[in-house]
Amino acid sequence: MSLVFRDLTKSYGKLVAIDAVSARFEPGLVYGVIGPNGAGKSTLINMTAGSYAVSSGTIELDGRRLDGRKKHEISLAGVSRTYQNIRLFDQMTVLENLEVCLYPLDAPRIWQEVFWPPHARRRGAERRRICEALLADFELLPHADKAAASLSYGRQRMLEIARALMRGPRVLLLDEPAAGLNHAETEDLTDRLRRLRDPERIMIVVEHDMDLVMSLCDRILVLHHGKLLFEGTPAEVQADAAVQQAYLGTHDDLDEIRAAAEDRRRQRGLGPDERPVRHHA
Amino acid sequence: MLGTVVQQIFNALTIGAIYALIALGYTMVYGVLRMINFAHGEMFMLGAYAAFAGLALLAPGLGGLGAFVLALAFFAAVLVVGGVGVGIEKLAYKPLRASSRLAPMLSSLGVSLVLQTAIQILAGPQPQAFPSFFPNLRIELLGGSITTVQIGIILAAVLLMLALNTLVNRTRMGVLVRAVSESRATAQLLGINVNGAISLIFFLGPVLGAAGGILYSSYYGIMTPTMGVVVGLKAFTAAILGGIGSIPGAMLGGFLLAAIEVAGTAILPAVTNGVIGSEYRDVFAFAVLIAVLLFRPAGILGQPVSEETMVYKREF
Amino acid sequence: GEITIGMTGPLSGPQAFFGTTWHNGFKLYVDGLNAAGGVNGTTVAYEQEDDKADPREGTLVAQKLCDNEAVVLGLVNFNSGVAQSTLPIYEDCGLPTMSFASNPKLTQQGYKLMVRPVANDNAGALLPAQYALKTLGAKTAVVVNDKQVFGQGISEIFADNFKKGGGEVLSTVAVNPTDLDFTAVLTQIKTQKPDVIYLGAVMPQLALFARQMKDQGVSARLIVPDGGYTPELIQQAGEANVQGVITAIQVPPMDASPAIKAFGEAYKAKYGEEAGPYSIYGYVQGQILEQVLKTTKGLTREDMAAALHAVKVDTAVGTLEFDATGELKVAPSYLYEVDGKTFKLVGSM
Amino acid sequence: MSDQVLSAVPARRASRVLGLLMLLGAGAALLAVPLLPNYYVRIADSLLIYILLGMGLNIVIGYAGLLDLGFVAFYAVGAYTYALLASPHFGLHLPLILILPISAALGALAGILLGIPVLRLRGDYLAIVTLGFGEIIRVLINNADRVTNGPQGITRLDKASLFGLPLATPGEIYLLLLATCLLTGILVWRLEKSIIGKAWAAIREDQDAARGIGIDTVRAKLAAFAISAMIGAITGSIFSAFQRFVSPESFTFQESVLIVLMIVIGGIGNILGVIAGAAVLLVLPELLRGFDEWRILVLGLTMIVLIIVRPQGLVPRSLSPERLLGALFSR
Amino acid sequence: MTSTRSGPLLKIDGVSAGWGRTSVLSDITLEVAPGEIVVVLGPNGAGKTTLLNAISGVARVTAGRIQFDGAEITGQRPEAVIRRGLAHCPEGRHIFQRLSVEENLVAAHIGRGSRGFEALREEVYTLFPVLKERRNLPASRMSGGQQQMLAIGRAIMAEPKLLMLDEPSLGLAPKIIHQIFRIVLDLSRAGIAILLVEQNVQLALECGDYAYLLNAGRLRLEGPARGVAAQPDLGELYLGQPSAAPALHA
Ligand SMILES: Nc1ncnc2c1ncn2[C@@H]1O[C@H](COP(=O)(O)OP(=O)(O)OP(=O)(O)O)[C@@H](O)[C@H]1O
Ligand SMILES: Nc1ncnc2c1ncn2[C@@H]1O[C@H](COP(=O)(O)OP(=O)(O)OP(=O)(O)O)[C@@H](O)[C@H]1O
Ligand SMILES: CC(C)C[C@H](N)C(=O)O
Ligand SMILES: [Mg+2]
Ligand SMILES: [Mg+2]
Repeated sequence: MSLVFRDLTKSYGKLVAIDAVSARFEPGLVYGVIGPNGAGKSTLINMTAGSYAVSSGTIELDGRRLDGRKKHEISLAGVSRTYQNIRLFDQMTVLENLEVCLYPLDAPRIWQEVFWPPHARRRGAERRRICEALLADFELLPHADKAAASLSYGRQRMLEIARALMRGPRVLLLDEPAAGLNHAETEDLTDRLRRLRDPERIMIVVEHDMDLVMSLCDRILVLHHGKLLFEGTPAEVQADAAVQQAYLGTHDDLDEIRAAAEDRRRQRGLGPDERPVRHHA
Repeated sequence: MLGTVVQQIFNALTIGAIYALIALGYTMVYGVLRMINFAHGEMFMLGAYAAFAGLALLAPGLGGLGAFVLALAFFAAVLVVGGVGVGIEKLAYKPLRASSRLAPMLSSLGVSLVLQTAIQILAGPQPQAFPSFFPNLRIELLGGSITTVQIGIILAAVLLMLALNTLVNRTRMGVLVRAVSESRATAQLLGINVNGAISLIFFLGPVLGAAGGILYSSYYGIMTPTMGVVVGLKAFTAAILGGIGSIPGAMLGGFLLAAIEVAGTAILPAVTNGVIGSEYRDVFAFAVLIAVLLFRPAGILGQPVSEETMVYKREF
Repeated sequence: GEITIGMTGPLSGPQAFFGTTWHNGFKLYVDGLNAAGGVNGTTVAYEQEDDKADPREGTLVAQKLCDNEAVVLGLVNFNSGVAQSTLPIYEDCGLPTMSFASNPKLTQQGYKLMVRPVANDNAGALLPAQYALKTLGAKTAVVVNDKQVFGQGISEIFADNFKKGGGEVLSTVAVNPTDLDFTAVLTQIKTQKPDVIYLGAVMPQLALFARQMKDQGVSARLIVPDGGYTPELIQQAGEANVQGVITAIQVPPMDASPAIKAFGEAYKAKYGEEAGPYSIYGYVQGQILEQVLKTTKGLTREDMAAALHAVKVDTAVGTLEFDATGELKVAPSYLYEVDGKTFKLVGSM
Repeated sequence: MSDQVLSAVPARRASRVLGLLMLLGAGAALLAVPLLPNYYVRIADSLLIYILLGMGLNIVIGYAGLLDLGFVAFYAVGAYTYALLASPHFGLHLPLILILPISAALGALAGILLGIPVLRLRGDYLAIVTLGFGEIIRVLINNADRVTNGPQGITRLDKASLFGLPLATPGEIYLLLLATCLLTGILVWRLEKSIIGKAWAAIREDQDAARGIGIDTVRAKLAAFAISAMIGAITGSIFSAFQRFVSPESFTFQESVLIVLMIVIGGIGNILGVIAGAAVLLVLPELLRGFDEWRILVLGLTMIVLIIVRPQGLVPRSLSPERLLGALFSR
Repeated sequence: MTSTRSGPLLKIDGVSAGWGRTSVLSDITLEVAPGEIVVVLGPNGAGKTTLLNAISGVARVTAGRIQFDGAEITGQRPEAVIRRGLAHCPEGRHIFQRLSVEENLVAAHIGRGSRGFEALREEVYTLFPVLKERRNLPASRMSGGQQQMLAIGRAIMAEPKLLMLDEPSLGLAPKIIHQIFRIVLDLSRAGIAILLVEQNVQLALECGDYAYLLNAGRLRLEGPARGVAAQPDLGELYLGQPSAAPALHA
């Protein structure tokens, strides 16, 4: 009952984006995937979700091969994802963005829906209820009838996550869900994701926001140049020198910036109180 | 037998050169605006009519033309058509830049209709003889024969293609055009004069089309208000076959399409013992096109768009 | 009283020239008729409609004429394709027509109200076949057609006649109606070395084909149908490239008789240009109309139809009368050969 | 607040009556069209045929976002189905009621046949391949002389009848077309509102994301192609029963483009838009009859101006049949 | 009140702006002095991006004036604004994916560059050696961080007097974020004024001279960066709902 990568490899011509990665993900746990830009995190997600073909190696879910299958089959097998760059159905309403996820379930009975209005009405109401519950959960209910594209960035992110949750996925893949969110919103998101934990569910989160990753994830995989550099608990990851060197940056970095900023200020000869703080309204 | 083959190759090269020349215009406009410019065939038609009118103006009676007058008339005609192209862009396409991609495409259909009818009204609807100015000598070569005009057409097309390719891939202007083609909004944010770049494209494309029209009309000795329609469609097919947006692709597509057509006319009936005659030429051509696109969905030299390539939905 | 004649034909698009000049010939005659006070006091008005040579457009126009009560006779259908879709409409509304489309099948479908005051393609393709075999001594032919109603129809008839007369048809080749380039086809034909090539198509393809034949060094004689009987053929193909090209048409030479000559001059005086290839038939149809008006019992569609089918009239192209199907009993047809800048009459029937 | 509620009740009843009256009036007007001179009835017939075609094509272009430039092929399939099965050509004289399902099935089959090779293609590549498909069908019809009688077309098709009612005059055909239009309109509208309509919309908006949420885009697209082709084919059969003559000339690429234009000018993905677009593109040229060349010029200019002024189409997307009905019955 | 600073490079006075018919910003007044690093903060949807777009002429300004380098630029087209010496590094990078790294720089240089291309390019390559390494690679092949560097490099090609950076750290690895901030400081030292929109509040205020806080399209707070950082109710202001009170300069 788990998601397994065996010697997973993805290459673009000469460039090897994922290099023989083997890993095992167990239900009930939240996995963080971190690594420098270009390390291959998104590639990993894209391969799992079937967006990219696997160059070699295998992906198995519950012992069944996922690689080589079509994207929608993988989705139906219970793998759901969000995208690094939000991809909603822009001109559809928020509600429709969710409703359409039920299409695979209703497709076999589509003619009933077209030709038998009472059935359509019943089923439509049912769908609406399911979706509205989820929307309410994500505080999106007031926006249900707006076009998805007209939502603010943060809400679009939430909607995308909500969409990924329709049909209760076994594997939830989130690619940088906190990108572009501010601190407070990120904390909100972290709480929300925490609530999505489920004993049946494997959650994999790719993220650069260390606060989120460290507080949310049970285990963290560090990718570097397509290779699995390290795997461990948040504490282990934070303590690992190689990870710091490759990815996190050190406290020295921060100190350096502070020093440089101070230096610059001095150079400009400006005191701290040049312009007063003003509250508006 | 060999003579026939050589001859068919010459035939294909000539038609292919014309297709290619027009396909280049399609590809350029498409490359920058992602728009199928259905009025491009009419630029080709306008080129012939403008040249004809220019000659009539410059040398009434069309007798005793000096090479200079000829060159002047053609040059002027090509420039005028370039200007018309720029004007059309401003009037009929520019207001639609923010709309769906279908809107400018259909606007261009309207433009093509208007231009055709305008010329029908101005110059009469029936075909007209186009004087042939270039010395049309027959040269026997490898068992086939080719005329000087044919050689001229092939050379002109190849040279223009090479020049354009260099322009787009080797010069700053090329970078400009490609940058604008990828994202107008970003180009603007870098201080690039986007409208200028688009005007340039809508000048160059029609100029190539017009040049093609003049060559074509002097080769066939005829011009008609609707001559752009079929050739335009062919050239568009060629551009797609080669991979729309790619300059060498347009060239390749043009020659390939011509080769397929000639093969459809010459080989198909021979191979099938007349069961499938030359009337199936277009079926054959489209079948090849579909087959090619099945294996290369973005044309032979086109850049395939990968599944997950980012589509920025919000331009800022 | 006044009657209205419905006129349809291609007045815009590539075939507009044919349609307009044909109609002009008719109008010329009718204007003269009206100026003379009409026939027995009946003057003639006309409603002219553009069918764009398009069958669908044709049906709308036909219905429009049908609906107009004042219209008692139609001068309709230049194109056989249009005629196929409009003749049933005229038949349904009882409007008698003089049809100008030349496909032989049109009269074989049992339409009661139409007549065709012009030779059909059977005649148009018989004369050239006989001429090729007997006068030119041709043994072999290649038949090319544009896969259109007219082009394919007439070229099949030519092929039949040619074979019946003892000739051999080496191959039948089809081209696209929109093609302007025939080099590939010609290169193939050249290898078969036919004596004559029959090209069932319309302008400007006739001219382009002739020109490219010369470019490709194909030495066979080219025979084309009526669409080629126009100075444009010589202009567009280039004089040197069309010498000896043969064309068959229902139209006598413009200097064949004093009447025709006079018509040509009157036409030029009125419209400021030479008469078109079919203008004389417009004129002849005017003459038929005059006779119909002279003989008709009344001015209803029914009466007009009866008079039209029974008409016998001396016209600029000879005495015309119709058989039961509406076909001319004797249909004049002529054969011309390009000679210098003009068409020289080489045969007739 | 409560005042409003109170006074709203009789007002609503009044507007309901008014709405019903308006609806009845519109229905009566539609039914009265055959009383007009036949020329107008014929224009109305044409209009309804194009509306039908537009509604069919709209499924592929407007709902699923696939630019199909070869739609006329399905129209041709339907037209020739009738021509071959109900004419002296093969001596078959099947009744319309039998031909319609056959032609629907053949149309759907053709739709799937076209659909399969083009599924992988996008945007303009799809457009050119569908265009090619349309041309292939036309050229095949034009060349298969023995079956289709080639360019000469098939003449003297049977006069149609349905349940003993003759369908020959423009007026009778009008009623058949009107009924077909109504049924098709309802079908298309139900499809759009149902979950498959949403699946199509998702494919249109972002095909890859649509696959990502489990939509089998291949099947959904094939369904779109098949249903739209079916409507095209049925329309073709009625057209040929009406015209009683078919020839390849009626099925050119220009015809496909005309239908696309109607959809776009009217408002893509919008049933009412199709009606508006067809009206503009068919009625305007009739109004301008007698201006010869100028009318095409005016038509072209109108097209450009309409697209520039309303690039999203004459009818706004929000104006749907249910809105319209809603507006009629409550105020 | 802003007396001690030499004449502002960018002066925004009572500007309202938006997209199409929707209005996003109202009555914004803001200044950037030469060489200064000014930080704009605010929650999602506050209008930060809209502000930068209004300045560079992409968004529509409906009221107020914008002056840059002594000239009025309100309502001018982006290319005109950019040519005056203002560079805008947009949210989400927007590099030309199909151009090579170096061609991206060329494109930027066409837009505005006055000095020779080579010299400027070398400057960029010195700042970002990794770009030089990949100069001939299509930009699409670069990782997020590298793309961000390229976007900044492109802005530098315009030799700006003022560089506007819209969330340059978005989607970047922590280590790279540090690098970006170092670069911002370096650029500032070279005399380029910077208008920085950031979600990374702590670091931004650390580096900035002056800060503005936007919420729901209005200015809520402004002051020296460190003062703002020390502001006790910063978090509250950040999240606070827009108040009905309209006056900006009470
Ligand atoms: N379609 C593609 N074609 C070629 N190379 C690609 C493609 N997609 C990704 N790459 C390359 O593969 C490597 C891994 O990219 P990936 O997007 O997985 O990185 P990432 O870890 O998600 O980085 P980031 O944190 O910046 O999102 C990068 O070097 C990238 O340039
Ligand atoms: N191009 C655009 N077209 C229409 N509306 C837009 C556009 N860009 C932004 N908006 C709207 O303007 C408002 C402010 O958005 P803006 O992007 O300026 O916020 P922001 O402060 O930059 O937020 P973030 O931190 O998410 O980037 C939002 O409601 C947004 O939906
Ligand atoms: C153009 C003409 C030759 C037309 C021909 N008379 C026909 O019946 O179609
Ligand atoms: Mg990534
Ligand atoms: Mg922003």
